[in-house]
Amino acid sequence: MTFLFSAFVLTLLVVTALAIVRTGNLFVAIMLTGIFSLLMAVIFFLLDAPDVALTEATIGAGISTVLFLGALALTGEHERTGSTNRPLALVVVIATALIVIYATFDKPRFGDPQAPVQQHVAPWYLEHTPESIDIPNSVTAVLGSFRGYDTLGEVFVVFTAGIGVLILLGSAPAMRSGKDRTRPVRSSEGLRHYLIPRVVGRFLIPVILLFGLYVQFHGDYGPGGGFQAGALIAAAFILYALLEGKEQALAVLPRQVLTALMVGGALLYGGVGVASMLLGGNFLDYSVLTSNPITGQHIGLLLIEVGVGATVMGVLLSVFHAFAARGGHEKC
Amino acid sequence: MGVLLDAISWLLLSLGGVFVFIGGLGALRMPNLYTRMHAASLTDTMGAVLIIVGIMLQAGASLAAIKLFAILLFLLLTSPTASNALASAALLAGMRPGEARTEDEEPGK
Amino acid sequence: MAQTVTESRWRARFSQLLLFLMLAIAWIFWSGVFKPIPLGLGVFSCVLTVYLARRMGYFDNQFFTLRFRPQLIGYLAWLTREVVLSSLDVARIVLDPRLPISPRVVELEATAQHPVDQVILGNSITLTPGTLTLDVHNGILKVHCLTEEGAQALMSGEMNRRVAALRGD
Amino acid sequence: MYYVAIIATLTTMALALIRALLGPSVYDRVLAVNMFGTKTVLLLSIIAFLSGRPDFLDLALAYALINFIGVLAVLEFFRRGAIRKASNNKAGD
Repeated sequence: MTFLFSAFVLTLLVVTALAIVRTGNLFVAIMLTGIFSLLMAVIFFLLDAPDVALTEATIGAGISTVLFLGALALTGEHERTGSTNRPLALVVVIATALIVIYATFDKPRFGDPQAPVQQHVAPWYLEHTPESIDIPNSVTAVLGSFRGYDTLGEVFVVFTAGIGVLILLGSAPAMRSGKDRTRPVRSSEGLRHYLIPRVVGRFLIPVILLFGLYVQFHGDYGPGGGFQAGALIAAAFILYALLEGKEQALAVLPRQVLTALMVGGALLYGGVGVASMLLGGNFLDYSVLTSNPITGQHIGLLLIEVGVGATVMGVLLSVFHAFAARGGHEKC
Repeated sequence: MGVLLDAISWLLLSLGGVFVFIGGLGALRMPNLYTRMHAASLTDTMGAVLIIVGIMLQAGASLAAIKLFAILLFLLLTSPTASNALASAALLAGMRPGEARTEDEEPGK
Repeated sequence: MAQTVTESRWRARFSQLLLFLMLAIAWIFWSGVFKPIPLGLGVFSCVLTVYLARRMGYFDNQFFTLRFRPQLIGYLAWLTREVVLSSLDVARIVLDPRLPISPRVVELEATAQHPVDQVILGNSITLTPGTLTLDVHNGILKVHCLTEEGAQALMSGEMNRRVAALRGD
Repeated sequence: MYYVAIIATLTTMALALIRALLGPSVYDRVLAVNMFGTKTVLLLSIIAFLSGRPDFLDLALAYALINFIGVLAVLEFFRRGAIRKASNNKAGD
């Protein structure tokens, strides 16, 4: 039955993807991308990967639409039909697709117990999670501890992406510095005149914040962790910025704080690694952090997850504000 | 008692499925945006309530039931809000509710 | 003057405590893990959320009065009945091959004065299939109705009156 | 019996997708995305329960909480567009 459902959802996914390629209206493409993301989350869920599905949910449900719309406000509505060589592009795509399809013939069948991945590392991780880390969610154990290097790399990828966007957009229309924060905020900002979104949004913001923190600290027990939590908390602040205007949002969390979160998170992650080296272990070997290796693992995981969350949240909000600052420039 | 509870929950789940489907059908059949939103709200309220209450009966008194209740509560808060925001956006762009059909128009131009 | 300042500060403190308690209850029900470290983190999270809410200006004015009103239960029961009845109506319309709709827009003046009550009214109208709140402005609700009968039922003002009665105490 | 609800939800997702493809206006597409979001919440709740792991309900909860931010962003986008258009018209006079 799961197979049938997956096949159906995958079909919808292909239809959506084709429609995204076909449409010339970029706004429509953004909306279809939202549907694509929802379908991806369902697929991940059906394939029993709730951690990934939660990431897709938190990023795809709100934030990516907001960021895409922010980018769209800076450009035109319509795709420019370029003078590119279409037949050549088609040939390249078809050739690549054929190669990829050919390569899949060598892959083991879906869920095959004899597949190499089920024989070597995966059982080792599952076996050693209870005895050396002792947390219920082995995905977090693998991400945070066994393969801590990879996650560190991912954090720096996010960090670099954030820096890149800030270099491209960040120097835009000078935001007012902290001194003249007392200037009255323009009343035209945000959705203040829309009573229903404003009241419901105000009610939900603390709930979303708390849920984000819950996801942050419960990565050990269920799906979740720093990436998803960072996105959820960023979503709460983006909601606030939409409702009350971006200047009000910047007064709550100034740019300097966002930059500090972005840098501090990455530094915290690396710092835990260095600390474990200084205490006589390997880089990112949390067992040496305290006298009891398992407690050390718990503390190490907690700290690096906080680092991941801070970086992700800082980057997402900085990017959002960079776009919003550009978009707001034209109208005044 | 258990059998009765199962029967009720199955009835609710099936009814919820029917309402969700009718709502989807209505969103296709209705002539313009605002009338389609009425059909969509059918799936958002009746469909969602019936299905989630159906699962809640299966869950019994557990943390899962409370989480499901939270999901239902937030759905019932956010979905009318989203509908209202969408209707406001459409009104803002000058889409008149009275028109029988709405043409494909470009946003923000 | 000084007295009112301290009074409003106490009221703000009380609201903060109430928000903290609500968040703590939510945390316990979501988490279901009763070990010292997660519980400690829970307390930390709730405090952080209340702090951020304060920075966002949640307690500066009395926009939200966190107060349980017993009338709410009666209202919810009535609303459920309305939703079920109008859902059946809309379902019948959708399944009818002739699609008998007569859409129209009506304007309804909210009897309730408080913005939160007006939002409750607006969202109740949207939740009821067949009626859709387009806009709320200065206490006037612009409502799109799927059928003529729906518009008349709305204008008879039953829901309006019940929402206005919510705050009466 | 979960399957009835799952199949109905999936079918409605397909119907919503058709609405998203047909349009005709951009708002119809936003409506379709919104419908899709609610259907995803329902689907995830059912599957989480069907597969016997209710702690996965966190996902549905996350969607239920933040899915409407996208629609609010759409409203803000059009509001800004309308303001920009108005100020351009004024400048043109």
